Amino acid sequence: MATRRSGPRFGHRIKIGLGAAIVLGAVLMAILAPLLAPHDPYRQDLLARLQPPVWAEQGAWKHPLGTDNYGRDLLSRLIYGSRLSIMVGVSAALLSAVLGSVLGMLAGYKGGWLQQVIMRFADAHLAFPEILLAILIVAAVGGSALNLILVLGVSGWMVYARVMYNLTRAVRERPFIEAAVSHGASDAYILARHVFPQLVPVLTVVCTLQVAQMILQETALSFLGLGLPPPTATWGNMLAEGRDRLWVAPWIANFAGLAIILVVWGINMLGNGLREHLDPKAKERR
Amino acid sequence: MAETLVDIAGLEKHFAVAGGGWFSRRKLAVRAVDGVDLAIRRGETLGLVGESGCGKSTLGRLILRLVRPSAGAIRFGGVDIATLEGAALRAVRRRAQMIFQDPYGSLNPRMRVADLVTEPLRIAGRPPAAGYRAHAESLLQSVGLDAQHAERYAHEFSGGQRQRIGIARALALEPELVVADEPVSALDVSIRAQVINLMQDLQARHRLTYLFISHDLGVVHHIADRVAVMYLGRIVELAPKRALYATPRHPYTQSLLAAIPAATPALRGRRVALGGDPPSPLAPPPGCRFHTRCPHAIERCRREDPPLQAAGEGHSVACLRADEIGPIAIPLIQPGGRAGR
Amino acid sequence: MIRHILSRLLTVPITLLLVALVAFVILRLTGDPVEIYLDINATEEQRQLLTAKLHLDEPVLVQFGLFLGEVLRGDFGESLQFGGPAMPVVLERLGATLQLVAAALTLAVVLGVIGGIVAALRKDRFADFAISGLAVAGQSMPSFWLGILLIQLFALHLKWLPTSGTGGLEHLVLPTVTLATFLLPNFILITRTAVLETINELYVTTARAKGAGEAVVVLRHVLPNAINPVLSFLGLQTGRLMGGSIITEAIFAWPGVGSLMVKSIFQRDVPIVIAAIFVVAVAIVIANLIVDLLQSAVDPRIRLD
Amino acid sequence: MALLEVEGLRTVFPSQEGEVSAVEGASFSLSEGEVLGLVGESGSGKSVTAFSLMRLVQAPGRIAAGSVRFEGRDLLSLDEREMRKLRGRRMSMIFQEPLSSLNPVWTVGQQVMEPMLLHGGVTRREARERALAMLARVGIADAARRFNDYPHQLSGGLRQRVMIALALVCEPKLLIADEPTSALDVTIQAQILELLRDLQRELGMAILMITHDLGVVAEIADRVNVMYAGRIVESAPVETLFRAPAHPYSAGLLQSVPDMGEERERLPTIRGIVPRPGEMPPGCAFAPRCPYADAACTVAPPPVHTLTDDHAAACVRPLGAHG
Repeated sequence: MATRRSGPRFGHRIKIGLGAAIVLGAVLMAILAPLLAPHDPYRQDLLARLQPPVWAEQGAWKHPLGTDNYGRDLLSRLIYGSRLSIMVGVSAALLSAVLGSVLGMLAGYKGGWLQQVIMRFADAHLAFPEILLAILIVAAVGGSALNLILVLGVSGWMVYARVMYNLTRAVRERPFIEAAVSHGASDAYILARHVFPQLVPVLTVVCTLQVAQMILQETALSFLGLGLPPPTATWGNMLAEGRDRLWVAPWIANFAGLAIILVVWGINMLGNGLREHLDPKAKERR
Repeated sequence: MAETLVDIAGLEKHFAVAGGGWFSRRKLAVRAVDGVDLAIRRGETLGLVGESGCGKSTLGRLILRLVRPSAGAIRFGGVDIATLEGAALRAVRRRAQMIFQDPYGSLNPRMRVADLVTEPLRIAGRPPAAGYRAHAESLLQSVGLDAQHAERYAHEFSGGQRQRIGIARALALEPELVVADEPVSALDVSIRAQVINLMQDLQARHRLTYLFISHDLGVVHHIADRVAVMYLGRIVELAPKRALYATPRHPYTQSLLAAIPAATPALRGRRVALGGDPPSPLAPPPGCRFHTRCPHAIERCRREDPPLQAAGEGHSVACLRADEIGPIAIPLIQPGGRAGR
Repeated sequence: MIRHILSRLLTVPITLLLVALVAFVILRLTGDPVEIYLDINATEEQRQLLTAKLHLDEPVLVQFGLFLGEVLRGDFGESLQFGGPAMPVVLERLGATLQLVAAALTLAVVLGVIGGIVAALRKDRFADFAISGLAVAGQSMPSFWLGILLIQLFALHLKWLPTSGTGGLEHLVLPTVTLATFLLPNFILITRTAVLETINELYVTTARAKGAGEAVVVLRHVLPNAINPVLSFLGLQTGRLMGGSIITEAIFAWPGVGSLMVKSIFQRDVPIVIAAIFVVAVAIVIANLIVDLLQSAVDPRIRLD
Repeated sequence: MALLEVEGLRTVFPSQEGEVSAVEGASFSLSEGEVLGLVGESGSGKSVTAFSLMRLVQAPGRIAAGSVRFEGRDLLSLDEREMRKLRGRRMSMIFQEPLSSLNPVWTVGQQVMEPMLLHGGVTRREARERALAMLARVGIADAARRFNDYPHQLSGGLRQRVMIALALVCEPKLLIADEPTSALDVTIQAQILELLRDLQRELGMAILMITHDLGVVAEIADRVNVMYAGRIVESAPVETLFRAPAHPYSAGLLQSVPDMGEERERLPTIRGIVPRPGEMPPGCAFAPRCPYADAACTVAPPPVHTLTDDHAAACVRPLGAHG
């Protein structure tokens, strides 16, 4: 029974700080892409095909991370690729957050047939692979940034609906809701003043973590050739292109993979840190 | 006799049991309140006692119309509110307020105390003459809290202080009736007395009517003018306090009083414990609901459902054999009084 | 319990109906089937004949009804690539997918549950930080890149394992590991949380107060109660697992339903795609029913409701 | 010789301000077959005391000082394996919430058999027979049928009976009962208290009855320890405590219980609130609320004043001591 400085008490601060730093860096990179990228990401240079990164034997500072099969500068493509991945990820996560939270809150607060319909639908949808649905729809309507946002946004709603539903039901049972009813408050007032504010922390956490999921899904679609059509610079496209050159130029795939894992990991750290920070149980222990 | 504030007749509330499923043919219902007639007089404190699951909390919520009755009438100040809906219902709710059992859960943790206690006024759209902030401070002072406390959040207070905040909030709308649902059960013994005294002071100052719901017969004895005893959705005995404690007529009331732990060691183990558990309110027994546990039950009790009948001045009891059994005095205190100085 | 299972069974047709609706919408979105089936030189007469044969001249609702009828009969139309009916082609590939999914699921559940328990029991110590940290990193890992990394390391550099295709057990290793990492991190974290929540329950203290040792406490009292949230999660993850198998099969050219589906999408072979969707949906539904049964076997409160 | 002797027990929990004592220097003893009430309000340290005796304090809490001698052995120096042999066999514990203290996935019978099987020496058949007999002994009417029921199928009163059965099935010398009737209705509470009283007499065991309810103490205890803010402030035979409490806190507690014998306009109260852990006043923890406190009370924790052989109070000037 040795005394231990309880680690997690400060752990969440580190996670939030580290995660936020990575996320901030990625966002800045996306915004400042034209200033940061050394080359035009789409300019082909067939004489400089498949050049390795600068630290390899034949590498040169002209292309710090080397070039791809068409001689395009990888660093520039990586920097520009962040724009689409982040924009699609954030927009899709926000779209599904709005859809899912409204439906989940309604189902949880109103109950009855509305709840039955919404939640049965969510369960059925949750059982169906979301990536499969996205594949099918993109295959049918074609990949554009807007289509990707819509498809991923719509196919992610039930995650929020489930969480918000359960939470709303729990909040609904809390005595201060009954207190508000006894003061003569209307449903709209109670939802806005008493229910929604209780949901915000969890919504923030889920939304953060979903951005990471959406980025992964977008890159997965691109990887399968169902994302934005080439030559658009996206991390998923770069991975897919790199896969065919693994023997001769493994760096093409690996830099894209590293970029994805770093950003997604940063977002996950931020989300988990926020969850620990906002967890009421953890708070009581402090 | 004082004016009647609340008049309840034939009140029933049956809750359909969730999870009965689409495939079950019989629909189950908890008969939480199952035929209650009761009048609350203006200015009195009516104690409502019974064990968990007897329906006393549901009855309190029916009177505030926080739940919708399945049948029966609730006349509040002469108007039947049993079937009101929408804005009319919300207006009526403001005339009666509730003090909750759980001082932790009944205060929104994200609101400051000043906003908590004045929220009923905001909802009602009745800004106080002095402004919300000043009014919040005077409400807090009236329940014995500091005006500076208005800026804080509920979790910064102890249980007793939170219950004071809850009381201040209930009084914000100057209600005629206050339903107090186990207001001191969650509090420590030394804090309980403070809150009970406060409730009595406020009653005198604001001429409040209390429906005081509790499982604690000791607390009810101190605060109530009249006492109603509930068992499985029914009121089985109703009497002025002194009569109920000195000459209980219903065998259930007698058993309840007998089951209270001794006030002093000298009285220990003198009484017979009531056997068995209360039956499920899903399927109350036929006849008298208490017959499965009643030491005096006879064949007739299994068949006939006894009505609540007069049994003395202001005293009524629902028992077929009340006259045969007669009042039984339960020794509640040691002769010669108690300790302390 | 029977009632519980029956009410769960009732959601099956709802799920499948929704899937049918999605499939039908996609079918219509992909363009005019007449254009796909006939080549450019077809005559107007041929077009009209096919239009009538495919009931494309009927109202949409009728078309959907006819489509449902075909689905119920297992008739998904003729494959463009393979010539014959679509369903048998898909079913032929099902074995390979099931083999991959079963192997990955076993790996993920075994490692996930063990890892989660160890992390929970060593909470806030090194083992917990290591396991939980790896799990969060694993959640952030795009599995297709993991597949590529594994190929580079084990196939290209070390030359221990083949890069793709089927054959002996050695072909199964990399796809299994890749697919398992879709689930493993979540399993670890969910198990850890479930064990931590259970271990503070009063009945665990009761077990200790009886004189039970740590092994008895964990195996007899904590685990049977902690396993239920893990099972619920497993039910929710079957869809994710099937989705993951599509990507994994694409990376390793694994001849399963997933790679068939992706290939058919590019070939515009709609009957195969629709048939594959239904096979996947039915597999998910069956998996969920099995999870339900397992849950009620573990927890008497579900069994005896 | 005393069955249980506790000396200077101190149990601490970490907090942001450093370690906070939940129990501070508790000393008491319990003879064989004696029922000792441990009374206090929430946060007084009475439950932590109980868990400390079983060495079941949940981490990160820990026992920081003191000794616990049970049947002559110092429990705090035993290794965990030796300690396990005592739990459930020589000393048992029951809790406030009978539903959450029973494992939901095992039948009642399995749970009552478990202590016997854990401690060995019986076959499954013997364990089964003894479990059945014990279930019948705690007043479960159709024990054979209930044996295969799960906890959620029983009422609250039956669950607590099952809990008592599994605690007593190995016939321990000491039962630690942590608020065993507080979650129950008053008529069921009376049944359980009567059952505990009967079993205590029959098995000759000692009971440490932890409760906030003075009525429970009056019903069952031989002696009482009153706890306040982690310390034992008074120790007395039960009749003495109710007749002539010496510590102002005990007296205030007794008076603030509504009395059904007399009608009073107002209830006597103890002013103020219990200090939070970590914000303990330097002197007597009760001084800020005490009607008799003066400067002397705020300097140092008060010494234990022995009034008679069996009556002591931790107070600078105990009530009744000066006439």
